[in-house]
Amino acid sequence: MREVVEVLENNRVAKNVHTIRFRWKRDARPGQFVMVWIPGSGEVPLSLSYVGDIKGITVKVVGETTEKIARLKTGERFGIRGPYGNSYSYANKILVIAGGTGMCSLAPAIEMARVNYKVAFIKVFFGAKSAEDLFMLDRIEKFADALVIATEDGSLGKKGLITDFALPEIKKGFYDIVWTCGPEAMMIPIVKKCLAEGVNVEASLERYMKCAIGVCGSCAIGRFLVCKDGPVFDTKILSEIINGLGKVRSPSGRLIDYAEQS
Amino acid sequence: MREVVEVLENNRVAKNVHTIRFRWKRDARPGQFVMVWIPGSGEVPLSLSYVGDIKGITVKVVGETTEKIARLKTGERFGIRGPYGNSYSYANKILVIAGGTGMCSLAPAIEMARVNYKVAFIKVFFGAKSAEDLFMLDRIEKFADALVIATEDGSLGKKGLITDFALPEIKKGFYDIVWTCGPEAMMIPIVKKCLAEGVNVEASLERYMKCAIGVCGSCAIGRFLVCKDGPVFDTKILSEIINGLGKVRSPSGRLIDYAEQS
Amino acid sequence: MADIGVEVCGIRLKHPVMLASGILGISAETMKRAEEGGASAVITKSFSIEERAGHENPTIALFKHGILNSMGLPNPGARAMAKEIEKAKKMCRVPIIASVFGKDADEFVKACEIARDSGADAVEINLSCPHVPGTGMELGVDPNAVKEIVTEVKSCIDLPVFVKLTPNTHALQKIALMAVEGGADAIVAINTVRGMLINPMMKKPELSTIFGGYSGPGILPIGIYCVYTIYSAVGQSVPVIGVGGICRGMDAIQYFMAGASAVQVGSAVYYRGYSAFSEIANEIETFLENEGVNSIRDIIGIAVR
Amino acid sequence: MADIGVEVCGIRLKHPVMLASGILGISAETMKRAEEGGASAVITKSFSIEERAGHENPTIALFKHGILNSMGLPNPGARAMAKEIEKAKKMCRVPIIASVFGKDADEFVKACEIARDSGADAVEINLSCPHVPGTGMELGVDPNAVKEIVTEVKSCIDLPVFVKLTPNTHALQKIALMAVEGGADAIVAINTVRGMLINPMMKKPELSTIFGGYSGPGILPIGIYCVYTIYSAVGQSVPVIGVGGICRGMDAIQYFMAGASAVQVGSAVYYRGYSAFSEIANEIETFLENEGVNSIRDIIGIAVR
Ligand SMILES: Cc1cc2nc3c(=O)[nH]c(=O)nc-3n(C[C@H](O)[C@H](O)[C@H](O)COP(=O)(O)OP(=O)(O)OC[C@H]3O[C@@H](n4cnc5c(N)ncnc54)[C@H](O)[C@@H]3O)c2cc1C
Ligand SMILES: Cc1cc2nc3c(=O)[nH]c(=O)nc-3n(C[C@H](O)[C@H](O)[C@H](O)COP(=O)(O)OP(=O)(O)OC[C@H]3O[C@@H](n4cnc5c(N)ncnc54)[C@H](O)[C@@H]3O)c2cc1C
Ligand SMILES: Cc1cc2nc3c(=O)[nH]c(=O)nc-3n(C[C@H](O)[C@H](O)[C@H](O)COP(=O)(O)O)c2cc1C
Ligand SMILES: Cc1cc2nc3c(=O)[nH]c(=O)nc-3n(C[C@H](O)[C@H](O)[C@H](O)COP(=O)(O)O)c2cc1C
Ligand code: FES
Ligand code: FES
Repeated sequence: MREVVEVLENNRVAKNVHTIRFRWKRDARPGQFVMVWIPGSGEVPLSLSYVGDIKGITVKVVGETTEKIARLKTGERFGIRGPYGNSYSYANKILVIAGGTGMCSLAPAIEMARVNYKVAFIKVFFGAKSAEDLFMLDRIEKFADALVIATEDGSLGKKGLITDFALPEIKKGFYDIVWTCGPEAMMIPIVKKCLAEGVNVEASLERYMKCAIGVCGSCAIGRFLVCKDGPVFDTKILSEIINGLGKVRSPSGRLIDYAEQS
Repeated sequence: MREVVEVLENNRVAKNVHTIRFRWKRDARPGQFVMVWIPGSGEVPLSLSYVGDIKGITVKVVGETTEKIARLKTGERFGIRGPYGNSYSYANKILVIAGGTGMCSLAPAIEMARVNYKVAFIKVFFGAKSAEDLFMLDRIEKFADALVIATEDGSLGKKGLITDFALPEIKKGFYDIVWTCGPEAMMIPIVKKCLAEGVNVEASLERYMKCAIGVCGSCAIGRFLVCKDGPVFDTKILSEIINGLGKVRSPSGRLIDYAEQS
Repeated sequence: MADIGVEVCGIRLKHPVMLASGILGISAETMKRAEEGGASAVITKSFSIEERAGHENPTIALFKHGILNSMGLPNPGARAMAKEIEKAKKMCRVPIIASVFGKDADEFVKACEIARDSGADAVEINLSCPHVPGTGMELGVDPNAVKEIVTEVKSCIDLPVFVKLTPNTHALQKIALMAVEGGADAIVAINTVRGMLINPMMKKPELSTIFGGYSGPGILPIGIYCVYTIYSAVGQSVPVIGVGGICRGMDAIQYFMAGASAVQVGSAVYYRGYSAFSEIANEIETFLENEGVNSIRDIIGIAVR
Repeated sequence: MADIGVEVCGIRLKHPVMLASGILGISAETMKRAEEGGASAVITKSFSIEERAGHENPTIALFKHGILNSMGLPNPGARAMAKEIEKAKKMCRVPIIASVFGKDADEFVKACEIARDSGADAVEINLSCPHVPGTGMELGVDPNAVKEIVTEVKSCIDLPVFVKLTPNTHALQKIALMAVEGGADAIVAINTVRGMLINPMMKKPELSTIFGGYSGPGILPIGIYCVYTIYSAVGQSVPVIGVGGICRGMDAIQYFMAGASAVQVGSAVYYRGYSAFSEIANEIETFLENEGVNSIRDIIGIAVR
């Protein structure tokens, strides 16, 4: 039986992106996700963007269910199960590269790195199409040592793809680990660079999910299941599956190009 | 799933009466019973005659299943579930009146009264048809302050029914509680006398049992279920059901005379 | 205050949690005990015209997710049970519903007549016991037999007739429809699910009859499905009474939302004790109050409409 | 050392614990993963000629005693699955068994032919999925349809044919016999049990399809009963493969003692992780050794003979 939680607040944090806060007594770590159920619409995986007593999800409207979630009002309910999956590893110097809603799972990790793990240095690269797509900038500035913003239209921060600016940062020696979450097209060059440079990397991947408990195979990448073995994959696994990145499974299980999926 | 235990030893303790010892890691109290399963023969309720780590049952052969149980050899197995039911209450001065295999559940209670509860005085009346039907005399002598034996044929102890000698002992004032277990024809006058004299009494009753978990109703006496509310009934309940004693249910649930049942 | 009173076939119940057949209902006094535990109605142990000893022990096997039983419909016979019902009618304030079985329509009718004469408020036709050859589900999976038996019973007695069905079939909708065509006043589902356990150490089935009927918490989703599927078939024409695996108020709520108008509780007596009925009823009431639902009637079938 | 090797329809398995269909078996790599987890054979996800997206989420509901799913037989189509099987045959050392379904004999045959051409070691005919209209158990509860489909498949391919049956019927023995008449080389039982859960707070069924199939520990006694009843009907003519609720070695042992020659494990992957297969196999071996049983063959059906 799914648990049911009540919306405490719903804040629009960027264009078509809403953060929904709710009380939910479950231990969770940054990187983990939940299955959010809106009866009549569907059930979708969403990262926890807040992992304290008052949890949060931050959702971008891309279809019917995410739209319903984004429109939830205070006091309204939704079904939830989880948290599922694993989380990021902490190290002394962390480089974070986020694209769009990839920040949803990275923001609480950044917060925890500073507050709980008291790591030495966190630098964040955060890219999106445009200024209106960026969110949680205050939160990131508060916990990170440095924040580099890039937008494709140049409306905020540097102009260009975030990879243009972040990739050069990846060099053996300085960072103990690189965390990345975002579109696969963004993550592939980052992971490749890290593997090439011998820098520790963790990438959080998204795949079509049905069961979220590691049985149905819907989210399989190679021999790994994103819901169970991931969503955060480490250097070793990434080096094994790097050639499988960019391909996802449609709901039928057929492999299609990542870009094809919506 | 039933647990399965192995016979450590099987000792004939009286004519057609055997004590089977086995290791069984369950907490149990004197008065409680178990359901003993011999595949192919049946499953029957038997009191625990030993309640320590090495438990024991003491069984009188009266039919197919009890015969199979009595013949179990060291190393052989049987199925067991329980322990079920309640147990005797301890008080400072205890009068025990046992008839035949009624001693099975009383013996460990006597032992515990002395060893664990360190009660002040325990007097035991133990009756049977004949000397060869008596058992555990050493054990009772060890823990009781006094033991009165009666046999119908006079082959050991006094000659006569145990009630002939025990009933006069029941008088308001000296004993804090009377425990009795044995044939119902023996217990009825004892309970009646106790009720009349205002002496606390606990009687352990036997009824045909099927489920032993309080659902099937097979063991019902009035509104009570022997397996769940008993087998030991206290003064209050006994005063309520005293007129129902002497009647038992056949396997169909029909009320028949106690004597009719076998 | 949420209203948890229900009316089933004209029988008013102070709340929807009845005692299921086969549990406690062997005598007037044990029925009274169920009433004291809060049951809003009592279904008797199923009985036949003639006395039956039932199957040999062991007739119960317990496991983590429920209970298996193969009692084998032991009962002292209709006349003895009729006396208990008469007595129960004097002792209890809740309705007493007589559960009956037989090997054919004729036996059902005779047992029902005895039940009626004893003063029972309704009869429940057991077409669903899974472990007795020649009766129960052996009849209950044949839609024509179901219709015939119900028709005969209805033509002979004027009490409300509940028909209790088995989940062990693929024809449940058809069977329910035939029961309604025969004149059933309510459908009761589910009886136990056929099941079997083996004791590996003894290399033998845990029940003397090899298999038996599975009840208790592990069958909850099966019962809810069956109630839903019957409710979908018979619509609002007759009430559906849900039974199977109900241990908590939330379990009962699921049955209501699947279409049940009332519920019965059996195995929970083992899991929660004799006050299971009032506890479950209280939990139902609390849920309705917290949810701001005025009456239990407002949630019947709400999840499947 | 107890011998836990088995042979099913000429296929040698190092132990009797296979991966059940629908769990992991979506790609060569995940099949390999099951092999690494110890599965002695792998049944693929069931596939049809054409691609199917399956049902909408939510397709899973978890509860205390098991899992409900209504995946809806999603699969990328026979040709895509054939590629995975080809690849799996290269990557894995364990037999790969293709599970197929269709809406009629013709579709079954075509899917089986594609499976055969891909190098599958056997096919498993899914006549038992409980939540997809027009296939699965809708066909599988009709003994004639079962016989026809199996006959057709057998006449077209020369691989061993497993026939997977549903517990949701009262005609299981008949259905199994007809499958054997049709030429089935093994009977697999059970697929999931129809079940339903409702979320009281949301007043909605927990699955998008309202009801689904119940798997996991709570269905163990149902599966054991079905294997027993099939074994009683088909005797030693074909092996019965037991599946349903197996989480521990002792659960599997019960299936063997009820008549199963091998077992499949699905939901235990959720309960115990991907090494469930080798763990269960080890527990079986330990049990046999402790009991002084030389070979698993010595306990098949031992409790019901
Ligand atoms: C582990 C994980 C964490 C995620 N975290 C977030 C997050 O924090 N914030 C956020 O906005 N989004 C997140 N997503 C993506 C989010 O799940 C999809 O945007 C959402 O499922 C879209 O559903 P829809 O019904 O609105 O759109 P639809 O119109 O149904 O689909 C649009 C696209 O969304 C994706 N999608 C749809 N259903 C699923 C599904 N069941 N599983 C995976 N992808 C699906 C597919 O690419 C699909 O093409 C995450 C996905 C995963 C796998
Ligand atoms: C709570 C309780 C504790 C008991 N403790 C002991 C004990 O410690 N030692 C001992 O020797 N006996 C004890 N008995 C009695 C014992 O259960 C019966 O002697 C035994 O069941 C006989 O079984 P059978 O198959 O050998 O005989 P059968 O030939 O089957 O029956 C003989 C008689 O035994 C009784 N009986 C049979 N089956 C049952 C049953 N399932 N439940 C109750 N009575 C039954 C009936 O009176 C029957 O007429 C106890 C009974 C109960 C209810
Ligand atoms: C010990 C026992 C005896 C039963 N006897 C009967 C019976 O006589 N007649 C009947 O219709 N159902 C009988 N049942 C079935 C119950 O009435 C009920 O349908 C089933 O147990 C499912 O409900 P539960 O999970 O609440 O127990 C019996 C069940 C048990 C456990
Ligand atoms: C998520 C899921 C998907 C399944 N898909 C299939 C399938 O495609 N084909 C099939 O024959 N059985 C399928 N099944 C049924 C299993 O193979 C198995 O028969 C059932 O789950 C009982 O076994 P278990 O309790 O070990 O899981 C599926 C089960 C689950 C839980
Ligand atoms: S979503 Fe089912 S295995 Fe990951
Ligand atoms: S033996 Fe079943 S209620 Fe006591």
